[in-house]
Amino acid sequence: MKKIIFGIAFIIFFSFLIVSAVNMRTFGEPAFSEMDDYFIENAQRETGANNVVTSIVFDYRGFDTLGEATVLFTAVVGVVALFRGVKK
Amino acid sequence: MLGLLETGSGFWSAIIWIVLVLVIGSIVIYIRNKGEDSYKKNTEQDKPFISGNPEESKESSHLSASHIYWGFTEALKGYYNPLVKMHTGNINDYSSWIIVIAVIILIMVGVSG
Amino acid sequence: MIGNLPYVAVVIFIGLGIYTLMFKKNLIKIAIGVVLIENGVNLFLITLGYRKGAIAPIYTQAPSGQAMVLPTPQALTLTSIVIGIATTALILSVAMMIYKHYGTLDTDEVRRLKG
Amino acid sequence: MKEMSRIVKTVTNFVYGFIIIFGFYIIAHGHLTPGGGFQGGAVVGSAFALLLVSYGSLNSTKFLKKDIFSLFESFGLILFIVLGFSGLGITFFYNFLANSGGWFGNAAVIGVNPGDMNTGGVIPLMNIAVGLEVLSAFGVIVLTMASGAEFTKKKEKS
Amino acid sequence: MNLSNHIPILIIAIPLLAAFLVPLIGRINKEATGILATLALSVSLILTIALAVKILTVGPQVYVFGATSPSLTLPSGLKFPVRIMFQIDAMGIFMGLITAVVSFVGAIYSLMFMKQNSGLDKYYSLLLLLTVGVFGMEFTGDIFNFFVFLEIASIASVALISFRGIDLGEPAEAGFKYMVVSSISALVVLFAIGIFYGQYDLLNFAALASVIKYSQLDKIALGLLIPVLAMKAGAVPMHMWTPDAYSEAPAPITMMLVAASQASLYALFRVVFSLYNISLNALTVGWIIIIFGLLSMFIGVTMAIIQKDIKRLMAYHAVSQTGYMFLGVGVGLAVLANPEALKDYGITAMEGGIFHIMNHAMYKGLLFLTAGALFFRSGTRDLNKMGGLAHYMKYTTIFFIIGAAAIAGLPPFNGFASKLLIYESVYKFNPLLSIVAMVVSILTLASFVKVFHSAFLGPKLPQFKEVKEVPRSMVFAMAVLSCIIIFFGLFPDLIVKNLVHPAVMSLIEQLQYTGTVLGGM
Repeated sequence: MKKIIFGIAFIIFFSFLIVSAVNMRTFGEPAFSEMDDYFIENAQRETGANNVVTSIVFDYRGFDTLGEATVLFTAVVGVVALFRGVKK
Repeated sequence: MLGLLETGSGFWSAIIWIVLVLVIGSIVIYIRNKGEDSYKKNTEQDKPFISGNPEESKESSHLSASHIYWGFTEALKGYYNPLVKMHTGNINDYSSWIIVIAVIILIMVGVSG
Repeated sequence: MIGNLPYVAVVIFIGLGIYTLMFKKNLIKIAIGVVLIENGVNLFLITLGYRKGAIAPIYTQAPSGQAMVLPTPQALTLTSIVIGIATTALILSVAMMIYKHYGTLDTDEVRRLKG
Repeated sequence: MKEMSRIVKTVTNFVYGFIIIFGFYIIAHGHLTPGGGFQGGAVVGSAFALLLVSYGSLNSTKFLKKDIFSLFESFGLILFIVLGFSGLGITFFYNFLANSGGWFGNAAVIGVNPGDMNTGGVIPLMNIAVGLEVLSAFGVIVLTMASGAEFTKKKEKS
Repeated sequence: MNLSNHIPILIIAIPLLAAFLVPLIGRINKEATGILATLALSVSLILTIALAVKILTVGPQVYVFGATSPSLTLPSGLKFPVRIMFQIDAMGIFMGLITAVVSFVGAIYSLMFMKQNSGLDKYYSLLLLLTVGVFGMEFTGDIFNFFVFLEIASIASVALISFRGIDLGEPAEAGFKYMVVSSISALVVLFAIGIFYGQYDLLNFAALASVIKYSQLDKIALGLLIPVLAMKAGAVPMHMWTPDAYSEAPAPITMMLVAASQASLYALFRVVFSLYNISLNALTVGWIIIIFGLLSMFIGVTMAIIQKDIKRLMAYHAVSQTGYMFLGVGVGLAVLANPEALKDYGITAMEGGIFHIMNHAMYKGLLFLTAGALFFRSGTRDLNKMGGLAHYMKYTTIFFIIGAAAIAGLPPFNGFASKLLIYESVYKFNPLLSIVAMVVSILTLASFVKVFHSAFLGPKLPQFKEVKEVPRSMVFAMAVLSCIIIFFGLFPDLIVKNLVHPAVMSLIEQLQYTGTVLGGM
């Protein structure tokens, strides 16, 4: 009984996802791209790096990268804390 | 005045409340002190009378948690049994409920326009 | 519609992951389901960044005059991939801990906490 | 995990140096070519994983030390956040070295160019810091989970 | 350099740096780690108070990372921000104050509470990281950065929930469950971020709020964001992870988890009010949130009555109290469309709900700390095994009475003030709702009477002969929260006028939110 309800819910959820996929703008033709065009044009001048992605990762969105490194650090500390006291 | 909270249809002030409680409490204590004066301590007057039975020891008379509100839960069995059965500690159900609620909300938001 | 097939692939990824989370009874399979959803979402972000006939946004010895794909989704995907790695590592270690204490990975057995 | 056959170990001895060098190349050229700190760190971490798998968790802990990895990880993270702090004269994470003429301070040639190592401001330094952090994080995670696997196996026997 | 411009980042960065340093310190001296964590959290508490004063006097603060000036949101000649920024208004700093106080108290409490455990350096590092994650969720103005901090908070909480998993099975189980549900929520949030980005090519809350069109995709994003954020906040029927996680975590961590779930609640309100303000159908979404509130209140409290484990019982009460916040703010949202009803009772209802967030963090934190103190001395969480502990632990008993009276909404404590605001304003919206709220409050009192009777009252039990009062630092931590509760109870008008009302206004007025970034529009 519960399984049937969950199955129906899953099917409806999946159909909603399909709807969102179909309503999405056409693949390969972004409607707006001002922000990314700004990056592509000004990244070299502002950060001096040829790799626009790296200049975004470490300069424009550097704080995200700090958070991401923090996430990795958190996971490491968590794993070590979980297996603490385990003999190597 | 400090401590006066406007609640839209009235006000609430803890200080006034405390003052009122003190006043009423003092009145109650006063009335209680004017009470029965034939009462004497350390006589059999202040012993509990359990219809003649001997008073049982404190340790045995302590009521443990699972017996408190027994009547309440017993009376509401029809409500509690399905509710407790709903709380299966099964991780699949945890994630499935999220999907069910998401579907309901998606439909409501989509229909409401 | 046919232009949106990549998004449909993304949705199928995510749907598979959610199906695994809902109906599979093994903790390791549930971890795999989480990873599936992660990959689907990362694929979604990358797909959003694509621009027809464009090159990677790197100026080093690039063919000149070419359009470049949107760089932001690549940065976001990089971030979310590393976050996914962290999540997977932690979830698998917790599953190992559960196996150590319970001796099983079946979700019907791993439910001492209920009610 | 117990160690694998002699063939695997020979191939590993031959390959892992190249993998590590390739990872460091990706880290160092992150601001010019595809890649960066995370990607290079992941490559180096995969080399450690290869060593661990081929030599087994008991032997490999002789030359892969968890403490040293965690030390390097904290060092990389602290270098990263200190680079963020050092921009605090303007704003946190301000790229105070770019176009300054000093370290990594050359202004990049606008448009398509062959690429100059000495550009990018703090970006190459952050690449190195993050690469250090990621490779040691991978090392710690892999080693810890391997030893934990031994641990859980012992438990289930008893 | 003028540090006063950099307070928003220093609040985050100092605990973060301390979290990176703690493992290194732990190699030298295990005791110093707790001191370092406490110092870092006290510094960030002081900075948070300073920032709160600045915001409530000057106005919302913006901090742009990597720009040439901390307040330069728009590069020259652009209509949209390209960099990550912190955007802290009255609501954000309201939540930030809660987080700062709770984390500071938790660190002090942990000094003695966790002394026996091993791996203390990792514990304090994770505690600092959890604090950083919660702060970031509340301060950030960038939607992807919000996802990153959500993941930091989730992973740190999971590691802390299963911290005792090396010895016991239940903490690992609770950690796994919380990990799975929080990964689902985080990934769904990321999917919604992708939807927004694909439509508008923007990642900034305020810029998105200014251009959002409530198209079909925006509806789907809203329908995906509401349930997962409500789930992180512990709304019925997605609350099942709450008792597991809350009961298995160490007591100070449970207190932090309450703050973390309230940060998700804040994110939900931020999405509904600031992102889609009146563009959405306010009545429908408001009723969705109200129904969440009703279910959470009633089912939470009725499940709490039958619990045997003291921390599970309190966790179900946390669910039930979250319902009050949903109810108050949901009523405010439901009448967002018609201004006179909003002015009549909507704002008051939202004040009650928002004020209840802070009250709940305080008294529920105090109650979890008292439960931790009982566990610390008696070594059990089972109410059936407890009894007569009031003979041995005087201070803990007093603190428990204060907390229980506050959560049950007895005057003159702070729970009564916020609940009164909710009752009277919700009654004008729909009398049935406030009646249910009052019934739930009565049941809350009943179940805490049960806890008080079975844990504290009764004769001295022989197995608790050597039990004595908890150490001084834990008493101090509980006393801080008790003083806050009593102060809020005696002078609620100060808090409502100076903290809560600006927060509600900053939620309701969308133009002010977007204007801080986009400069008027």
